[in-house]
Amino acid sequence: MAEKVGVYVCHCGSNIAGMVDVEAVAKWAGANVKNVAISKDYKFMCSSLGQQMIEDDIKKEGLTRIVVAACSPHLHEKTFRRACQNAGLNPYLCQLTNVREHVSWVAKDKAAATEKVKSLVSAAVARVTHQEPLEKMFVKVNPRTLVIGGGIAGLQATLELADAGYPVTLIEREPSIGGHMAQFDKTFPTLDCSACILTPKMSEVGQHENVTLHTYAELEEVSGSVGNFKVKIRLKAKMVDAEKCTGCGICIEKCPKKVLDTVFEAGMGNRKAIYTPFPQAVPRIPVIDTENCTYFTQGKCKVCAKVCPTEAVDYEQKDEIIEIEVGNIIMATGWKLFDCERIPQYQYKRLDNVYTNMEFERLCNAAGPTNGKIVMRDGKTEPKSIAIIHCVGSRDANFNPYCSGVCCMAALKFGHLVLEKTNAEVYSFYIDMRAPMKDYEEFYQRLLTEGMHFVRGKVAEVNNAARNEREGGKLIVQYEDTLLGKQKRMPFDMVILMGAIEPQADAKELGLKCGISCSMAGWYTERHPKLDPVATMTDGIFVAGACQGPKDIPASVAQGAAAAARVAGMITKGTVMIEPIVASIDEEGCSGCKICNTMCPYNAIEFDEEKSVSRVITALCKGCGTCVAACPAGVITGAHFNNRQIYSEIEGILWDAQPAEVASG
Amino acid sequence: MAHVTAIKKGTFLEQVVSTTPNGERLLHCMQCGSCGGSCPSGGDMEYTPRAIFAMIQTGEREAVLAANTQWACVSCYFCTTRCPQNIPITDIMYALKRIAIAEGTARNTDAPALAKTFTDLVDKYGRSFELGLATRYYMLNRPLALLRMGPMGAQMFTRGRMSLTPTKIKKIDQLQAIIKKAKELSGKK
Amino acid sequence: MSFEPKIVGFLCNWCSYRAADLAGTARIKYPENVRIIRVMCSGRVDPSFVFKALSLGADAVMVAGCHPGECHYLEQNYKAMRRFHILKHTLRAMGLEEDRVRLVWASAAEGQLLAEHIEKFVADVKKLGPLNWGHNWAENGDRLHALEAIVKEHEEAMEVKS
Amino acid sequence: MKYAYYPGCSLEVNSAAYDVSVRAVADLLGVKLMELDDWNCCGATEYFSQNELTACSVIARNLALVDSQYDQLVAPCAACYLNLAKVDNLMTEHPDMNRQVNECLAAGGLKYEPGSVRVRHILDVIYSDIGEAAVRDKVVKPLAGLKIAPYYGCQVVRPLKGVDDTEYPTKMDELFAWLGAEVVDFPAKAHCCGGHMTQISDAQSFELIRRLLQNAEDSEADMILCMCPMCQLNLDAYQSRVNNYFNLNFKIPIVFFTQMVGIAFGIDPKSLGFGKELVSAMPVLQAKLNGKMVMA
Amino acid sequence: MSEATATSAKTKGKLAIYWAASCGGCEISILAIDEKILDVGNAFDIVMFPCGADGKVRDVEQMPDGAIDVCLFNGGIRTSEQEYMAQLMRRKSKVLVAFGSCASEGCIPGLGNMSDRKQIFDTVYKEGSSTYPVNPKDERPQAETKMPEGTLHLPIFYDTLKTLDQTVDVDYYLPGCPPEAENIWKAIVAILEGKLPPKGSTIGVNTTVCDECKRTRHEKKIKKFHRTWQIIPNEEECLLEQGLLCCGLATRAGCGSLCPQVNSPCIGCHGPNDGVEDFGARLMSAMASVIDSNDPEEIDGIIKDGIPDPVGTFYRFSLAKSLLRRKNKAAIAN
Repeated sequence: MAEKVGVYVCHCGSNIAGMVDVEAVAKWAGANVKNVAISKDYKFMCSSLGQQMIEDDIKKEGLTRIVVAACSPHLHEKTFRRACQNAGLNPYLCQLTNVREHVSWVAKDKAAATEKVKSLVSAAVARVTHQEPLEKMFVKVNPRTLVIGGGIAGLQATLELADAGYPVTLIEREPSIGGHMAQFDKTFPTLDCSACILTPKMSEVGQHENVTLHTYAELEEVSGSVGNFKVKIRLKAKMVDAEKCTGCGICIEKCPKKVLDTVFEAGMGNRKAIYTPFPQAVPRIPVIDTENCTYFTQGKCKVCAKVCPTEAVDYEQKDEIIEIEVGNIIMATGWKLFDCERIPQYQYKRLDNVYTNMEFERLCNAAGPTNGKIVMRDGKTEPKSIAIIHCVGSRDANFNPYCSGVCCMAALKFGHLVLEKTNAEVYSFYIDMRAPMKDYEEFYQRLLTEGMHFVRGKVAEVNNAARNEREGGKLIVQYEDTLLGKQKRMPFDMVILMGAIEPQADAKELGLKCGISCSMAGWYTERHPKLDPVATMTDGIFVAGACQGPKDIPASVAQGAAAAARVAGMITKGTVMIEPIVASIDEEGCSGCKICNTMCPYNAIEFDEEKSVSRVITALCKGCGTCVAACPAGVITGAHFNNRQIYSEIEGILWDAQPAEVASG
Repeated sequence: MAHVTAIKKGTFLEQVVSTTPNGERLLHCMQCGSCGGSCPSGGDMEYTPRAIFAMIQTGEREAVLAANTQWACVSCYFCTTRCPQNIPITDIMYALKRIAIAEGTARNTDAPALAKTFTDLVDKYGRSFELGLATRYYMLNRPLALLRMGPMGAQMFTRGRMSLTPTKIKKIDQLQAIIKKAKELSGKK
Repeated sequence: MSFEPKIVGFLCNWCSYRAADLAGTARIKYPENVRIIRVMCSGRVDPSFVFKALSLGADAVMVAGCHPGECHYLEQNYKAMRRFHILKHTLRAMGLEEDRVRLVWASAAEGQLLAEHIEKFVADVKKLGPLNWGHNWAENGDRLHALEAIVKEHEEAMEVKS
Repeated sequence: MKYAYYPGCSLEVNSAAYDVSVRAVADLLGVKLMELDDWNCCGATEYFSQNELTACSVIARNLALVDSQYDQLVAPCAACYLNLAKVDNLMTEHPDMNRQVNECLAAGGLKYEPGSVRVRHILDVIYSDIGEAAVRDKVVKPLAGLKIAPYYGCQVVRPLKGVDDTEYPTKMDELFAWLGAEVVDFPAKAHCCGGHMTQISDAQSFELIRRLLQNAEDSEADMILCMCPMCQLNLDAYQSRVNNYFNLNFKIPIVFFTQMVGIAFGIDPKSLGFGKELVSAMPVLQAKLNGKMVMA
Repeated sequence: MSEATATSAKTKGKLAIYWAASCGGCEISILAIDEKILDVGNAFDIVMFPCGADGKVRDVEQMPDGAIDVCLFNGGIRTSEQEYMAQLMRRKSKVLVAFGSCASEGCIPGLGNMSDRKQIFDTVYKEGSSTYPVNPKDERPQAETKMPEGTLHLPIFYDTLKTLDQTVDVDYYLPGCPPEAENIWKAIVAILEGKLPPKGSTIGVNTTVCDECKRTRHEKKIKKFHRTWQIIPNEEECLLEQGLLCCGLATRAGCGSLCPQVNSPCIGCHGPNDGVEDFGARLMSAMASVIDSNDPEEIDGIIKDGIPDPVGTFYRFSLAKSLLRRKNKAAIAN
């Protein structure tokens, strides 16, 4: 049966009509394009009158297919599908072809633009006649949410959801929640104590009736899709039975093995082989670091087991994999510090008194290895001069082109702490001082008056090749004072490198497990950088905090709360719609060659061993069509983008370029 | 290369960028000063490279070509490897030297004369000839310095480190043909 | 009139199609020669789409997707890349100029880049001239003549009453 | 192991010690260096400041002369090394440059395919291709008790990355550790000697030389080892003038690193070119190496 | 249906078997139905079978249109005479079957589409070792030769081999090079019984060789393609997984996976499944998809090293039927 296609060419005011002869296109389509029953042009197709016109024509003229030549489908596809639906036509029998963004706004020549529109209309008509009615699918949303990462963003998201009455599972790979914020002493610009504001949140999470907390746990595998994810979590063996442990801490106290703590103490202090990262850890259950524990490395010791009053130490404990079901996932996996050794001219690790920002955080921290005393590596000498070097590994095409955002403020905070705690002179070497958020500029002004020195210039090198007495034994910072246009050298006792904030080393790998992508730099890609900053391209997966880009504490907290709000919305609604643009396999024709199974990154194609055929799990399919293109037997169909539809579109789009002569006849 | 189109034709900036391989990186300069800080001759420069870049961008052609910056450059490449924007700074210095020599705007330096004397000898023999270079260059440009060089030159002789005659390569014609062609081609540009 | 190539562009829904949208929104001008077909992913592009377009008279084909490693569907553009290489290998053997099919990457933010790719591609195809693949199938002029000669020879025998 | 060898002009005369010691050491290590027939000057930095295409073409002639049986060309001089490698890179990355340079080469009946010759520095060859075991194997006179300051200079380690760290190179340090020497921490090890600036400005160049000598002395080094003829010349031949200029009294021998490798391998000092340095190395060698060193 | 019904058919139909550009294997395959050929003889009058029975073109020409019940036409169309015969047989037959790979897809003669007439003639009449001493003046066949007795005609030779359906309307296709005797018999029975599928169908099953292949298979990832002489494949596992370019995964089943059974990769003679527009494209797409690399240079290397002749690999049987049909004439050296 021949289809009756209605073609509607939009003027979009003068947006399209200014560059395309829309009337001519409409006339041409009506007269020349096969299956076109009606062809019209109209001022604004997306207006209610435009939509009404389509609805009326469907009803009155019995149109079976609709083509609208207007703007991008990303803008108005839904609008015209809705109009069709209102008129009783399946919405997937409507095709919107983009003649504004792709033609009128980019074209230079009206005649050529008009011809291009003709070919796009011809393609759309050819395609739409082969389109098939599709039904939208709805799935239920599991109210439980998985939050990955127990830093401040993850904690905030967890609490928002838990307080709203929804169950949350929070996983954290370290033995305690708290994240980087737990390592800090003070927070800018208010200078309130980090622990004072963080620890109450940590214990709230630890005790919340709606929160299931797994520390020392990592994500193993995610399957399923929005509403119904299945998640496998590896609970790493703590070697301590959480049920029996009271958190008394005597095992830690008695453990004879000291280990350099490169995580929480950033290499500035020690911990024991059985440990909690810090005293206020949540949960308070210690873990045994089996790589360093004497019992595990040498076969004897067992002091911890001997002293434990509840017999909680269990050397036989093994990693355990649990499986949970959740409706949504919030990624709050945070960041890692740039490896400052990668910039050899700053001599980190080669010269003793060059520090990273995280090392200096611990040095300042009242609960840190020096009890908050700012001293040099010898552990006793107070520095008389300190240089703070900005942009170490950020704003640098050799490492990370982006600005880490928070380091300028952190440098000001360091400056303040140095001036408060010591008599040292403190210099900040910056390229641009960035202080854009609330009260930040004021903080900068405050440091100007507190006596911190500011030099505009990226430090060229830190060296110990003294040229004179004054430089002898010092760390010499060589730079250009760009405001004076002069090269200078200045000797210091201590240098602090403001290392860049980088994505976690395994960010890409974890993203792949969850089905979300990363930017070139490795930050998780949000659905829209401005209008949808917490959702991702994968429905049901949200991002919060610095895993999406460098962020300070207030921004991380805000994003954690925002992600939680989005998830809460989904849970409240109860169901979620899934596009019916999915692949399907004709089992009759499938010979079980297993080409397609490897193709799908979402594991949406299962193999039925008994029948020796592959089958698409519709709920998991995202509709990319890669398996369709791969199927050697041609028995996989991609709904709404099947071969017939695309071939027709190609035929239509080349309507004016048919081969000059076909040999037969 | 896509962004080169943003440079206005006929400007000094365009001249510098188009004569330096990867010169368009210059547009990324953020005036951080790591070049000026790194330079072993930084203290002797009237303008640091960073300042020169700002001047190129604003079209201060005369001042840039008269500056001693490019002549103070010792080709140590510290600025280049440290530049956070991957600007080929040393190569830009060469470009500035070329432009200045071509336009005769170099002042207060004997570097162009040294370069000319050196390459004339290579053009002629195919290899460098130090005694020739020393005598010709110093006689013409730094006669007093030649006197101070005396004792050192004598020591070099006695230790067999200076030759009285130049070495000429066998196929000097071939080299000269190549050089001739190169000059011809670059003349066309 | 100068040669205006007809080019079919297969653009992925998430990156390149949106890059083309962005080029429009930003009013970046580029030649009208590329006619865009939207596919969900560059991984959907089957070599037969390219053959189809070329056999139907396209002078060139462009396939555009997200940058490698940034696919909306995680890694499907790598599959597009693999297919594209095998496709080019075959097309070379079929005597098609290397440059008539091109795979480019443009993210949703790279409207400018996509426009540049198109501009460059159109210019390069113009240099190659028209493809006109259908002409390959035409036989030389004496085919009809020869057929007629056979018919004529057999004419007498064919005179049968039905 | 076979390599094509490009000595460069300096090694012909003013730094013959480098040439003879490179050849002697290579020979002992089983490295065959076949000198490029009829090579020409690399132009140092001088062509580049006049005409880029001429500079590249003059250099490319040498690359084009490499016989097809060699795919690696060893250049001990830092400027030669950089120029050869840089032009190969330029031609590889910029098709336009490749076309033009080859047009010039064609005028001399030559042709060069970018990437077909890998340019190497002798330090990298000894360190990477020969390696620790083979080097240690040849040591007959360990340099125990000798404190050396390894001086890398600029153009071998910058701007091309790959031979060693661009800021704090260590391959020479390691090599001399294998030979038993005490390698001092020499923070200025990759700083600039002033290059051709000695020919142009005393004030500027002498200060650069002073800094290096000062830093070596502060590090208590017995001698500075060079891997570039220009560095050796500036630090050695100008040492007395620097002393006069600043009223100082440096007396630090400056020799090529291959000369000291040769010593450790038991080659006699004369055939390594000792005696050509202006600040004599013999007193140090005799004092530190148990008085065993005698000039033949 | 029993064989008895076939043989006891009362009214005898008329059967024609014609060959155009093909090797003769199809005819041998027909004869290989063994004694059943007698049943065919019982059921049909064979009116035309140039290599098996007597029958003149003239006789066929004199038949009324549609007088032949079934024509099994094998071979592609390479000359004007073949084109004429295709038209004739079409006109005279009720059912025209493109019999075997050549008629359906062009098959090996179709690979001649990588050349043109001139190149083929050069090879045959000039460069061929057998013709060289015989043809010193480099003479070529002429369509017309004037002789004192009058003008002599030879069919003209085309640049491009066409499939039967690119020449005339075709009712059914029978795949295979040659079609297996068993399948031929099944098709004949179906015709006799009038149990034919819709017009345009390929008579046979609509799955691929993998369906009949007993080898074990896993998810596929390939780092290197081998040619058959380079490795001795394991007899248990999927040949493609071992790096052999086995076409079985895209090729219509029905042969009982003949080649893989004897440890040799399927070469694709049965053509594609229903609805596939371009057999080679399907193969290419599938094989490229499982190349185990994301690095463009490595991918290129794997492809170029492993598949030196992509057209001969992917289009060994189907070049003439493919979307592009032939090599670009402009690129054929003169």
